Amino acid sequence: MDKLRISLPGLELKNPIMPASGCFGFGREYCQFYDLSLLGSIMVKATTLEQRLGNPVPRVAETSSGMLNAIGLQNPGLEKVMNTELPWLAGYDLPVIANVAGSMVEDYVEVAKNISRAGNVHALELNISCPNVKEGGIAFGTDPEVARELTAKVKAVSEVPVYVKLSPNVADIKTMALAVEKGGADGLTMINTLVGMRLDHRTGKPVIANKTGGLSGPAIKPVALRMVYEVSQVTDLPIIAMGGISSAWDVIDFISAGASAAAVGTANFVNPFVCKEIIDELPAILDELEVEHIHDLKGRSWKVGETADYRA
Amino acid sequence: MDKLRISLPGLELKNPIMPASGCFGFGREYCQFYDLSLLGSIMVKATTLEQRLGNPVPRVAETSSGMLNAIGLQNPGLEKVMNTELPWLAGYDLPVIANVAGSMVEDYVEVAKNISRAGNVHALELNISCPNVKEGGIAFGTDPEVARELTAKVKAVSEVPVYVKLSPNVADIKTMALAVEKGGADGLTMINTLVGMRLDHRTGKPVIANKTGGLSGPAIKPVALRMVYEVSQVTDLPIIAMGGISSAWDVIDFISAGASAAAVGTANFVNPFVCKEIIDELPAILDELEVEHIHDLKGRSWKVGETADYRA
Amino acid sequence: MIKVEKMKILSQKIIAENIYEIELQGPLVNEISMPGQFVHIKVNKANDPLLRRPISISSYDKKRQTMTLIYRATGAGTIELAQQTGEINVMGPLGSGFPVEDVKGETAVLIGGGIGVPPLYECSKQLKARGKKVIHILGFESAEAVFYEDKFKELGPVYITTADGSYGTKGFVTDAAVQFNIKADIFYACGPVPMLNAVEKLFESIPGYISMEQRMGCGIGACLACVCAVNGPELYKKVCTDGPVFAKGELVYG
Amino acid sequence: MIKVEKMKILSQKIIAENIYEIELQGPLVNEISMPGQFVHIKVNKANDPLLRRPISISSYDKKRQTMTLIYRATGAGTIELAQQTGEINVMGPLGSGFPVEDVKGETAVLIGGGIGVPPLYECSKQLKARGKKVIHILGFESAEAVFYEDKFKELGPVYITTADGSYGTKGFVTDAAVQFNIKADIFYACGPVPMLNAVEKLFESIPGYISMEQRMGCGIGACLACVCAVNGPELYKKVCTDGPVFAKGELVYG
Ligand SMILES: Cc1cc2nc3c(=O)[nH]c(=O)nc-3n(C[C@H](O)[C@H](O)[C@H](O)COP(=O)(O)OP(=O)(O)OC[C@H]3O[C@@H](n4cnc5c(N)ncnc54)[C@H](O)[C@@H]3O)c2cc1C
Ligand SMILES: Cc1cc2nc3c(=O)[nH]c(=O)nc-3n(C[C@H](O)[C@H](O)[C@H](O)COP(=O)(O)OP(=O)(O)OC[C@H]3O[C@@H](n4cnc5c(N)ncnc54)[C@H](O)[C@@H]3O)c2cc1C
Ligand SMILES: Cc1cc2nc3c(=O)[nH]c(=O)nc-3n(C[C@H](O)[C@H](O)[C@H](O)COP(=O)(O)O)c2cc1C
Ligand SMILES: Cc1cc2nc3c(=O)[nH]c(=O)nc-3n(C[C@H](O)[C@H](O)[C@H](O)COP(=O)(O)O)c2cc1C
Ligand code: FES
Ligand code: FES
Repeated sequence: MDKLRISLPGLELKNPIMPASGCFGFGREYCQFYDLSLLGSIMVKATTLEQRLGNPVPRVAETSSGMLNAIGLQNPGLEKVMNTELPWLAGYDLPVIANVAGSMVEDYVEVAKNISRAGNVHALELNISCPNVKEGGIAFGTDPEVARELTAKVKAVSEVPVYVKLSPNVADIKTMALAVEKGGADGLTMINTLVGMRLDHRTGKPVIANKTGGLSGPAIKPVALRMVYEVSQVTDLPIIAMGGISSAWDVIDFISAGASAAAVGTANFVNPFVCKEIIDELPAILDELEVEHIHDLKGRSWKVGETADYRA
Repeated sequence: MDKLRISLPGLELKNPIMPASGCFGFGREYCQFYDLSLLGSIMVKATTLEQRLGNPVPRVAETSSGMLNAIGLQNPGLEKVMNTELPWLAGYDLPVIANVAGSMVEDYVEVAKNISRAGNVHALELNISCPNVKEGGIAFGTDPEVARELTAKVKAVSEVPVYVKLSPNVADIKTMALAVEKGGADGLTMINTLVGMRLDHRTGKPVIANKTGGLSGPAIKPVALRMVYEVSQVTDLPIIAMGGISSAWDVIDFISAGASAAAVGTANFVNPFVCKEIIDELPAILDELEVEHIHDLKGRSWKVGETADYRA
Repeated sequence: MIKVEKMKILSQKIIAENIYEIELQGPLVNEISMPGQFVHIKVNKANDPLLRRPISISSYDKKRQTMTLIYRATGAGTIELAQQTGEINVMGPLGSGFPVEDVKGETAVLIGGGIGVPPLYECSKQLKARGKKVIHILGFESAEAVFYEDKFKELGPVYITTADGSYGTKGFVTDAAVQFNIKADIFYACGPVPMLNAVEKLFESIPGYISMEQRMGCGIGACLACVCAVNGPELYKKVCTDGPVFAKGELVYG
Repeated sequence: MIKVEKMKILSQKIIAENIYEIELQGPLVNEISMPGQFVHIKVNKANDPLLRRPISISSYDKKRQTMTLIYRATGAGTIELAQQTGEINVMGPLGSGFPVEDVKGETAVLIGGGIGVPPLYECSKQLKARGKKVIHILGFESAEAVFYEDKFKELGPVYITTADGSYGTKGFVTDAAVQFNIKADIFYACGPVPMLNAVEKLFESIPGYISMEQRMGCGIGACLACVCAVNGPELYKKVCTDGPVFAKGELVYG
């Protein structure tokens, strides 16, 4: 398994595969299917300062090769996550990436400060891009200056490295990446969902109660891949990529585009074993591609005639 | 067919259905399948001042429920379009929407001035959003001020109403819509393609020679629908909508979201009869929905408890 | 235990207008613990339709390792499902079903609306097997949509209602319950939300269980797509794991 | 005339490793005008895979209204195609094929590489029917990939090459042409671009035709996806309508 072992800021991982935030809860459900310790890491559901009830239903809708969701950050709140969910996860040999969300800067800072002190939280994922939070989520994710400041404030209080999750709903994602890098980010995770909508044919009204939702799944993979390709060429920050990944070959694509690791979201719903299966299949693919380590493929999409030979 | 007849600036249309630019050439190929005079209108392939050879091949790649293209505006140039293609199309009872493209403001102005004087060109579609043109296309489509100015300059010389084609690759499409409205646009067409990418699994290199391409097809419909929904609530400019339309029910969705007419792109490749079939199927759907005119459905997704009863 | 399994399609047939009955075989059946549980089906291997479809288990036979589902082919996924042969990818059994053990009283009334009828069949069979008297009130759109009347009749009396009056009593299931003065000690209901609400009101004085529908992502409690509002401190419960069956009074309607 | 038609799948079978032969029936066959034309197939009704797949017509029989295609099941679309039964949505015939009328000289050599072999079969049959002597050089990856050797043998001599030497001559088709000192008055070739380039060079002194592949959108000349560089004032031609068959010397390689 050395072929898959990687090291990123705060994260020494058995492999670069992890479930994406919001698509795996806190792992309790998926541990019925396989041993969570097999995973590289786990990005847990967004945590906010106070409990959130989330949006009214319907919260999901299907689209061609994709789905829309507007869960609305439903979560039990910082305290319960710290006292119940994270300790439960500590039973697994599994570094946790805690997804931090909020409506105001102070919320983010408060959650980050506390959750970064949980023993098994090895990194934070700053969710500045959730398209379903109304109070300010959008602005955090699309204004470079605001994103930079938020990153800096969270960095100042966090005990662990901070990854910032970028929104694809921007004209130039490179600018956003560079802004949060300036703010002190240790890494990037990308992409969050594209804002989309489905209407009920008969009534003409939005299917999702929140009206718009976040588009995820294979439909968005081309956009995610392009963004990773662009961003990885302008920054040395490691990227944990996501967006439509549902197979080991998808992971190879994202690593080739320049990512260091890959997260799987929607595909868990279709195949609860998907993360395990990808981890199992990767070594044979690396053999087939005649590379010794998955990071030998990193960025090969844009590296001119170079055989990448470094490890992260 | 009165159920489908609509009138938009410059365009008195038998029905609101037309092929989208670049997906139907100048109609010569599809006239093998049905009488083009059945169409509401036709958005012809982008025309530039000089002949363009376009990008190297491969120019297309498939993705989940979508496709990428980077044709690169291959076209025979203004003169040939004016002398050969448009006169040929004049043989049909079919108002033409001429898609105007360029690298510099002067190119757009020159093409617009001339092509707007062709007898069967009833409107221009200003292609400020083609993601595959390198010299400046991107900036026109994502900078509101630049877009406003370009629109104003083209408006000043055009003999026919000007529709501006918006790019989805922006953080806030409403701002772009309002900017071109200020510039004097008579209408909007939206959306152009999302920038995406596909890699070859084995080599890790982009499949498309241009590296990135424009994502179209059913995969992008949720994004297109959301953008029409947003824009139609902030401006009274009529919208010709496109993005993943492949059935009559898709058209109903876009009209419900706030569009006045609908264009079909990628779906023509899958089913060359698609525009005709949609036109044939719409009247029965309107009966089923118990409305007398397709515009009775316009904007019903966001109109609160209102029964829309006006006609465009 | 929840399994994800390629099950064998033994048969697939139309039993009413757009209504299909599919019989599946595989070890997953061993895991079913009560009537009213459901399975989550990937209708084909493509990315479109992407998500699984939740369908109730209508009946099952552990000896033969078979289960029967009944579904309406309406949207992209169920229409595709109707065309499948050979094998199909099934995840299940999921959720918590209709409790049939330790039921007090003699008589149960089972009330189903449309595509809510199927899970009541196994429920009725098991109640009957436990010596209960079972009465059925089944509501459909029209005569063409009626199915399983004879099967239910083998278990106990059946009252059919149709919305257009083309078969049985015209009107809603609750109308029939009133008209025929149905008395029972417990009720089991599955159907559209307004029906469930009306049933809870009508049978206010007896205990009962209702089965809810909600749009789902994961089907196992992780994504929080399928919540419904409940009375009590949690405010929300998940249809896929806490339900789909809830006790009378648990849910907040409207 | 180009038709879009649901054609009946008469049979579908594996004839070599991952290589399928499918026989289709329908009036579309009447429209075929020359060997080397292709059809554009929608492999299923879903949006994924979205686009049609271009596949050459390997042979056809106008009396029976049948045609045979041979394809390699590699990617999403062709793997899905291999699973189809019943009917399939076909658009065609498309493009301009191998000219077999008014061919000067006695002997034609037909050179195919891998999945470029199929369209040569009809071409060879028609040349033979017109009294020409036909020689075949067919290149494959390995012994497992070889198909149609016997069918071609019925028409004329066949030289097989394999890249790994596991069958026939080891090496490329051009190696065999040299080794066996093949002489002909005209050549017809279909296969990977480097092979076509090598064939054009080797048979510099005789006329010939080659069939090109390119990624396609529409398949009918509208989308400008499938261009290839040509010598001459147009600079680009479209594989789907101007080709797939081009005369020797028309294309710019590299
Ligand atoms: C616990 C449970 C049990 C069910 N049991 C049955 C049954 O036994 N027989 C039956 O015919 N139907 C049953 N349904 C409803 C069935 O799931 C939907 O009819 C089906 O998902 C619609 O899919 P489609 O492809 O036809 O429609 P589409 O419109 O293509 O569906 C699009 C998306 O919306 C979801 N969706 C649409 N309608 C519903 C709905 N009513 N409930 C939940 N999700 C929906 C789909 O799952 C899919 O994700 C059940 C639903 C639930 C939640
Ligand atoms: C005129 C013509 C005739 C052909 N005849 C045959 C034939 O007789 N037998 C046969 O096996 N193959 C033939 N091919 C190649 C065949 O079209 C591809 O192998 C097939 O499209 C691959 O689809 P997929 O679903 O397996 O791969 P995917 O990787 O899923 O394909 C993704 C996309 O790329 C396109 N694509 C991938 N490879 C090729 C290719 N080599 N050429 C063109 N498009 C490609 C697909 O059409 C699709 O749009 C022909 C191609 C052309 C252009
Ligand atoms: C149901 C659902 C819930 C999600 N919740 C969160 C969340 O709480 N925090 C977050 O940062 N991203 C959330 N996401 C986004 C995913 O983490 C991921 O970025 C996105 O879905 C793209 O990946 P995918 O295509 O593999 O699903 C959610 C996605 C889905 C589908
Ligand atoms: C092959 C291809 C070529 C295109 N060429 C043009 C073009 O020349 N000008 C333009 O404005 N849009 C062009 N487009 C974009 C379409 O007009 C349309 O906006 C987009 O494809 C979304 O619609 P669809 O999903 O129905 O294809 C092209 C799209 C495709 C697929
Ligand atoms: S469907 Fe995911 S929690 Fe119920
Ligand atoms: S495939 Fe569209 S022009 Fe050839």
